[in-house]
Amino acid sequence: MSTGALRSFAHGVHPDEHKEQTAHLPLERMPFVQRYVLPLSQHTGAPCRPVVAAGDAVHRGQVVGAPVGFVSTTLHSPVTGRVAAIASRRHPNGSMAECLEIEADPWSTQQLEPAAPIDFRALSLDEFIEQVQRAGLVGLGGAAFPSHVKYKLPEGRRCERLLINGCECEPYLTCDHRTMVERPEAVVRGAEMVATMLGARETVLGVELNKPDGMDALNCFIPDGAPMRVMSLRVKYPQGAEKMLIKAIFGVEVPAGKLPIDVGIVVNNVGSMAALADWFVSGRPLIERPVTVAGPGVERPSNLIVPVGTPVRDVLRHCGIRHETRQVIMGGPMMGMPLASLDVPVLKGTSGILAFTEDVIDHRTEYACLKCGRCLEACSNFLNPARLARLARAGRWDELELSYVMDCMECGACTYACPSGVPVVHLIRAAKTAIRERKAGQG
Amino acid sequence: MNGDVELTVSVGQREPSPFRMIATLGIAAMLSGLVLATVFQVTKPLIDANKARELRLGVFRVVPGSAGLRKLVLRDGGLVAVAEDEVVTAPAVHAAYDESGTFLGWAISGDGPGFQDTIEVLYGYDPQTRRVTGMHILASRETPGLGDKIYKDEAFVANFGALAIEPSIVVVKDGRDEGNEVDAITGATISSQAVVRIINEANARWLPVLPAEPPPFTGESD
Amino acid sequence: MADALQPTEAYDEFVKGIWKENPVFVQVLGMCPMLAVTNTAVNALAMGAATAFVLLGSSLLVSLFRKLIPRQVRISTYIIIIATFVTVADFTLEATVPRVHRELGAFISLIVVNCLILGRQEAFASRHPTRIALADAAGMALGFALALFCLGATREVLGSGSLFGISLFGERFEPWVIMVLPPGGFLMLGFILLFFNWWQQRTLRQRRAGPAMAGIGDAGEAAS
Amino acid sequence: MNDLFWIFISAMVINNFTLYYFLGLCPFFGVSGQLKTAFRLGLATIFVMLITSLCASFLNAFVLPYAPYLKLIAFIVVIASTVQFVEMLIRKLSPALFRALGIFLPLITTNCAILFLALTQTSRDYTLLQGICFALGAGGGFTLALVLLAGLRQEAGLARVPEIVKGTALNMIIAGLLSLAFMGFAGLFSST
Amino acid sequence: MTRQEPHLLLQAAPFLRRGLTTPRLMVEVLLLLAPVILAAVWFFGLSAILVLTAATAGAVVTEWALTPAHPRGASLADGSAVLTGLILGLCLPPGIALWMAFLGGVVAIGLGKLVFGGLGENLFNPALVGRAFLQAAFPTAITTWSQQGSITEFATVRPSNWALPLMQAPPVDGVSTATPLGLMKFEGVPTPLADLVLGNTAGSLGETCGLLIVVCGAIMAVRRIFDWRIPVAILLAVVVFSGLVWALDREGSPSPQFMLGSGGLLFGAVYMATDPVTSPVTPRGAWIFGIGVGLLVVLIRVWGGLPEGVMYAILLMNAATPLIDRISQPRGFGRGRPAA
Amino acid sequence: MTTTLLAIAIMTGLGVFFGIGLAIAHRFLRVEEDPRLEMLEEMLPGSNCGACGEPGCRGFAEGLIEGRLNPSGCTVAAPADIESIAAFLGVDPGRQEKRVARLHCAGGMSSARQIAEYEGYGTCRAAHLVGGGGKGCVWGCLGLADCMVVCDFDAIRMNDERLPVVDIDKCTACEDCVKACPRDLFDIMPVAHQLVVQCKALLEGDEALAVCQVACDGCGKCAQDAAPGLIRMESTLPVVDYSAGGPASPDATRRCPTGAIQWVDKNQFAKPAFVPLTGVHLD
Ligand SMILES: Cc1cc2nc3c(=O)[nH]c(=O)nc-3n(C[C@H](O)[C@H](O)[C@H](O)COP(=O)(O)O)c2cc1C
Ligand SMILES: Cc1cc2nc3c(=O)[nH]c(=O)nc-3n(C[C@H](O)[C@H](O)[C@H](O)COP(=O)(O)O)c2cc1C
Ligand SMILES: Cc1cc2nc3c(=O)[nH]c(=O)nc-3n(C[C@H](O)[C@H](O)[C@H](O)COP(=O)(O)O)c2cc1C
Ligand SMILES: Cc1cc2nc3c(=O)[nH]c(=O)nc-3n(C[C@H](O)[C@H](O)[C@H](O)CO)c2cc1C
Ligand code: SF4
Ligand code: SF4
Ligand code: SF4
Ligand code: SF4
Ligand code: FES
Repeated sequence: MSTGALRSFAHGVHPDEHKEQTAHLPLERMPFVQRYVLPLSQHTGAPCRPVVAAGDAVHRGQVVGAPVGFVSTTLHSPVTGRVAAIASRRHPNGSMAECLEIEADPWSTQQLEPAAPIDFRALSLDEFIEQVQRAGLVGLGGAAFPSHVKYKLPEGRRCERLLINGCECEPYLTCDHRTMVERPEAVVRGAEMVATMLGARETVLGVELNKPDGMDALNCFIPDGAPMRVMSLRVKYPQGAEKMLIKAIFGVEVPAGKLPIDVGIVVNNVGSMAALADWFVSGRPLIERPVTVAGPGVERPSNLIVPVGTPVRDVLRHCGIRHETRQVIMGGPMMGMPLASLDVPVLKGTSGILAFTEDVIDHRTEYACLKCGRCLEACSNFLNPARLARLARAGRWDELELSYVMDCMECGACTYACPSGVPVVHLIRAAKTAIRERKAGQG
Repeated sequence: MNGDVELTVSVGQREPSPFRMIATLGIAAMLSGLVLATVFQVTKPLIDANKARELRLGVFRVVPGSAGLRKLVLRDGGLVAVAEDEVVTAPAVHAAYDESGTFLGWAISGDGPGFQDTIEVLYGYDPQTRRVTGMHILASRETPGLGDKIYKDEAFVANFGALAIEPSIVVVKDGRDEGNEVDAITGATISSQAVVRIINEANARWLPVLPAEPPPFTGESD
Repeated sequence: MADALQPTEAYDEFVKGIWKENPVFVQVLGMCPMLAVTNTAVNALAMGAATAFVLLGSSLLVSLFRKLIPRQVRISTYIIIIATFVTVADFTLEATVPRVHRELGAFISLIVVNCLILGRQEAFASRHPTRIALADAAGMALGFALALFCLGATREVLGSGSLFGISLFGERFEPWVIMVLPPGGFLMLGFILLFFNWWQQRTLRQRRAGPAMAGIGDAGEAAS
Repeated sequence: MNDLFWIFISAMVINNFTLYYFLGLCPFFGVSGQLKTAFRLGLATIFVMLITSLCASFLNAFVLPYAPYLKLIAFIVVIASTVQFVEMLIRKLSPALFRALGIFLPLITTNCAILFLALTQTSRDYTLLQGICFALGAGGGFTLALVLLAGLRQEAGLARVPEIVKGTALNMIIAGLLSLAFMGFAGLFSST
Repeated sequence: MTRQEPHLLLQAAPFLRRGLTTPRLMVEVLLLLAPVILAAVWFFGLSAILVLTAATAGAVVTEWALTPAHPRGASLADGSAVLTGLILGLCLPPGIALWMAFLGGVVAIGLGKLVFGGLGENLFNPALVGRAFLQAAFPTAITTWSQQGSITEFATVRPSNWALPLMQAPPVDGVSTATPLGLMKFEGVPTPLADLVLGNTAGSLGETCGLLIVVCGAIMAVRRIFDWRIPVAILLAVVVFSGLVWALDREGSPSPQFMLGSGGLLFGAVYMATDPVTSPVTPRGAWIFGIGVGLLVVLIRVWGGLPEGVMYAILLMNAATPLIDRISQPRGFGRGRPAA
Repeated sequence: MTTTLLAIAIMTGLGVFFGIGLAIAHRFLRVEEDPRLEMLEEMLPGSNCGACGEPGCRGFAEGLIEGRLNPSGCTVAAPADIESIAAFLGVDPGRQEKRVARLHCAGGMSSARQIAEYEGYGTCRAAHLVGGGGKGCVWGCLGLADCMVVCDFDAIRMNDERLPVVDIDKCTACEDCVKACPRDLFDIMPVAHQLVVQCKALLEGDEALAVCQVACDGCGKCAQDAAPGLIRMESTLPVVDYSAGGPASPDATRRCPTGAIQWVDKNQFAKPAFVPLTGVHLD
């Protein structure tokens, strides 16, 4: 059971949650559309390599991309149909990337070939990791980090504890919430599998206090006596960031530049756990995911299960898009990316699609930084965002590094809190790319 | 700009002999010494005259009616008369005389912290009446318009015309009525206090050593 | 080399110090005396004159003997030369205008270490024939004196309401005491430099915006 | 107040060499771009000022009474040479110390604050001890002003300063405001 | 590709923002300054209104004239120029010549703010730059304090207000008086605490009524308009340090409660030291800054040449702010060691 | 007379004493170091004024050797000295062939399509991170002048099309712009290499033309028209390889349907209108 005390981490912000629009809406299936675009790079790490050619027929769940190296994962076709092209297509991040374009077969029933459940207990850890890679699983919490890489514990490290991240601290988003409410058994089963395979002695599900039904549902499915508990947390952003969550729950600070596993913890998103359970129980690879579609520009806000690769345009059309819409965001409003074009696909890491109209768009007038310190009080990473922003504007790369700019997780809390409308995190992000390029250039 | 440059540097130039270096320096220094000594000798009389005139003017202000001076320095616990241009490091006072050679009083100088930097004060003291007979600021960096009134403000300087020194001089802010009071300059109380304190301190230092019998006037300092 | 010099070259060297390479406004050298003694115009001029004397004298000597002085001891030698001139100036002022000498105080002696003077010896006099060196020294000295005077005059006018001790605005003028205090020195020089920058940018912009745009950075244009 | 203490405080804040007497402005503006350098320069200045004060006391006692007109030249030559010896010595003995501090020595020896220190100490007839306090105060005050200016300049370096103010004009204005702020110390300990 | 749809708007994340903006911040401070202004008018009559107007006009005109932004004077909209003008006005004596107040406003904005690049970039508190400039330029005028008028004299303007530009005020005898601090320092006369708290003393326009300032300050602290640590640290440091001095020398030095109530300490601590731009950003820095101000105030008041040291204390600590910021950098998550 | 003699004696004494002292010290307290350091120190004025921001002339010399500083940073040295120092340091532009920065994009405001509107911090790098800055071509120039700002030599100006124009007379091939451009559009090329492909879009045919009128549509005509081997198609773009064939001539550009490959004579693109140095970044 959850411990009573309201735990959290230091600093952070509390934006309006805006979750009421969709929190009560059950997950629905997004109908199939004509055309799917599958970028070969949907995850952190090396893009996968296409194993089909233009013109090939593919069926739903079929492997169409194979991993290249270990930090890379498998890509499956979300529909039965035909590979129309392998070419450059727009990627949500604003670039153009190599994609598989798949035309759905309008006559297909789009049934997934049933597969026999896999008994994970019979697998060794390496076999388990191979299965996870084969399922194309990536973290659904946002970074889309290939899950199997996480389970490959570095030499000399042990996983003591498994932490399941059910915070969903981004405003508007409710897909994790719905997953917990509607599929608690899958979440718990997935967590059990990972905990067992990694040998974790304890599993904690961290959930923010604004999702009591989610906590209840999870609690119902936790087997009695299992070393697994749900812990409730004060509502605060960015609680979902893994290091903050670890701090909130275990009181441990993961040293800068280190990974959670360095303190014996593995963090996974609730959705990732459900997806993992799906593969082992029913053989469904990661070909679809829950996505919250919300915002004032959407006529019928929904929580949808969307096949990966569905163009955003179709998702919005399905939910109805108001023509006052001026801005479309993929992901949450704090860390998500704005879309330049609606002709980009939903990715494995897409947790939400938000459509904003002019009246909620914040055209910030920028004033010079007042050095008021509000960003410092927002930054849960204990950085000095004001200074970083000023240094970034001046292009002082060396000083930036000395001020730990590379520690910034780009959560945007500072920018949210800034009264002067300084685009703090944007400046930081730009500086980080410049610094990385400089390093790459030197190295 | 390009044609007329004589580049004396050529990279990796050989070192000149140390002898040449020393000789150059030596000759330059010698010539310099020659020039300096000459100029010094030419200007010294003028400078000395200037200094003497200034001193006389100052003393004339603080000891009204004075026409001649003698310099005395503190040596072995007592005051000894010395020639005006003798270079001394010991503290000195001047005895002031009128035209007929009658002793009028002492001209004493003192310094101490003012509002900004050190203030140097020259004041006259008449041992007969045991009063200060006048005050003159030799150097100060007090604020123009405020602190500089300690010498620009006639009324303030007039305070020191016949100022009793016992038990000690005090600064007041609302008009003087005792003989030992100095009316502070409005807006420059600190500087006023500083002047008074400097005089008090100098009194404490000098009065005990001043000889009862001043040295006779020799008339040499004119 | 020296024989080929045109008379205009000496003139150019002279003129550049006054404006284009003004030691104060452009090169920002010798600021200590610059600020310390410019609370009145008279002090500024006296300081300017003393500096000019030292600069001319030492430039003359240095350029005369430039071939005889070994490089290793050149700085020491220059300093001895400069210090000699400064002491001469110091004594002369003390003997002739004791009041001014007292106001300038130690700053006359500090001319020795004025970076402007040593800098000129090193950068110019030690490698140019006497005539050119003198022209340069005269230009620099004039430029320096000019800058001192600008500063001294503004500070005196605002700070005391007078110029050369002559009251300008009548009895009831409220002097801006700050101008004769140290902060006023810094601020006033800051303002003059600011004005200089503004002026330069304005002319630059005018030149750029005009039809002569093709000539940006043309050496020919700037040299006129 | 205690005489020595006042000499120290006065030279440090009330009559700060840089902000009140405009001394040592070349390094003050030249080397205040970076905080670390500024601090080191300040330390080196304190050191040189100490040496200067000792040299001046020595000269005043043994040489200048005989040839007062050599004051200036003697100060310069003796101070510069002594510092140069020390510099060479440090460079030989402790390269690390040289890198940190010694490298600044030549920059300071030929500057006006040092000479002014010697001249003032002479004209005020300071004793050896008073001279040392004076030197420590003056050096400390220079360091204080320098470090403050360096901090302010680094901050201003990140500000959107108008093009026409940038550079020396801005430094002058900052120094002016700093000097204005230091006026608050005027009269300190003089009335007690 | 065929349909022409309106362009989407690309902005950088985050897309949400807390409601508080800079102009609102300034407006809130202005609102909480209003009671102090009213008190000034109550105590000093029409003169107060004139002086405040002149100072504010100087500030606003300068901001308007010297900012090159495209709609000229656009930067006035953030309200900080008005705030600077008013705060400057509130720390001037009621009898100051209006042209001086105006000049103060000009200097505050021109020299104190715009040369550094405008709002947010200045290194020293602009209002204090203006006042320090006036104090150094016209030391007599700015230390000439006039008595509070009674209600009946509300509309009587002090004649010195009307001095012609660049000219001295006509000398008036008998009107000028001394502030509690001046009385204490130069004559050893303390002022009763009640007068200090209620504002029944001579002094600058805004500084006399301690009670009101404390109340407004408390409201601002609660509303998180400024960093509460700064005023708290200042007042604590003053009390502790002056208490120590007082304990050692009860005769010669003022009591801590006198220190707190007199002069511009409260006004400075609440409205001026808290200027976010010129005070440290970090919480630890705020403590250091506040303690520094407090110590300097006591130092100058007790041992300095000037009766009042708040202005210089704040300016000096403004100068030290970059250094304080540097030594009080936050430590960095998972590092336990502050950044360089 | 005695005064004069005394003066001469003291001064000579001092001069000789310190002359000897320094000479001895010079000999015995010598420290081995980069020989260039001493030479540079000698070439510098030695007035140790600190105006350069370094701890004296020696510090400046070290900075020069480390490549941190530029000889012109010394305000005291005469221009001729600065030249000779520069020459000594081996910053010798005369020997090499002249190289300049060339831009691989010609998609200015009137030819490249914008698909979304960017609002925010106005640098290319920042815009690039936000949905690609809204430019239809994700390879193309964003026109927010990061390169202009970074160029220390004032060699870059933005033209009316918001394309950077490199003034080849001023460009020193320092590569700063190459590093600054988030889209990697600059290359340092010899001026003699006059064939410049002004496009980096990996698109073909209509897809290319849909985002930009002057894009390379990958037709390959330039490769056919050029001397054999000089131009080869890599993916959809022509690559000019001077080592692989030649001679280069303007013929290769004649049939290019979009003008994506150009024979560049001096500067690329039209002369820029005057854009004040500030203002671009202040939005
Ligand atoms: C190069 C790299 C290696 C990683 N290795 C591991 C790992 O060995 N074990 C692990 O648990 N997580 C590993 N991670 C994943 C991170 O802990 C983290 O979950 C991931 O970066 C996404 O985090 P985010 O969503 O908070 O940004 C690695 C991440 C990166 C970038
Ligand atoms: C600022 C920030 C906020 C995050 N918020 C969440 C969140 O609300 N829920 C979540 O599951 N992951 C969140 N993440 C990602 C987690 O850090 C972590 O990568 C994830 O929980 C790992 O699980 P996964 O690999 O299964 O996605 C956030 C990351 C960052 C940097
Ligand atoms: C810029 C400035 C300069 C001042 N200069 C002096 C000064 O030189 N001498 C002095 O005694 N007071 C000076 N004061 C005033 C003193 O601080 C103090 O207010 C005054 O001595 C009190 O005198 P009162 O009691 O007559 O008003 C100055 C004040 C300021 C603001
Ligand atoms: C709490 C607070 C206090 C302020 N105090 C001052 C002040 O004392 N003087 C001033 O000129 N501006 C003040 N301002 C306004 C603004 O911050 C100031 O003008 C900036 O320094 C201008 O860049 C204040 C603003 C706030 C929010
Ligand atoms: S974006 Fe970076 S600097 Fe800003 S609050 Fe988050 S971690 Fe801190
Ligand atoms: S919150 Fe904004 S204004 Fe305040 S310090 Fe941070 S960046 Fe500056
Ligand atoms: S930096 Fe790159 S994208 Fe930006 S203007 Fe220059 S060439 Fe274009
Ligand atoms: S940054 Fe360098 S390479 Fe680029 S244009 Fe300027 S000088 Fe040339
Ligand atoms: S002139 Fe004073 S340090 Fe250079």
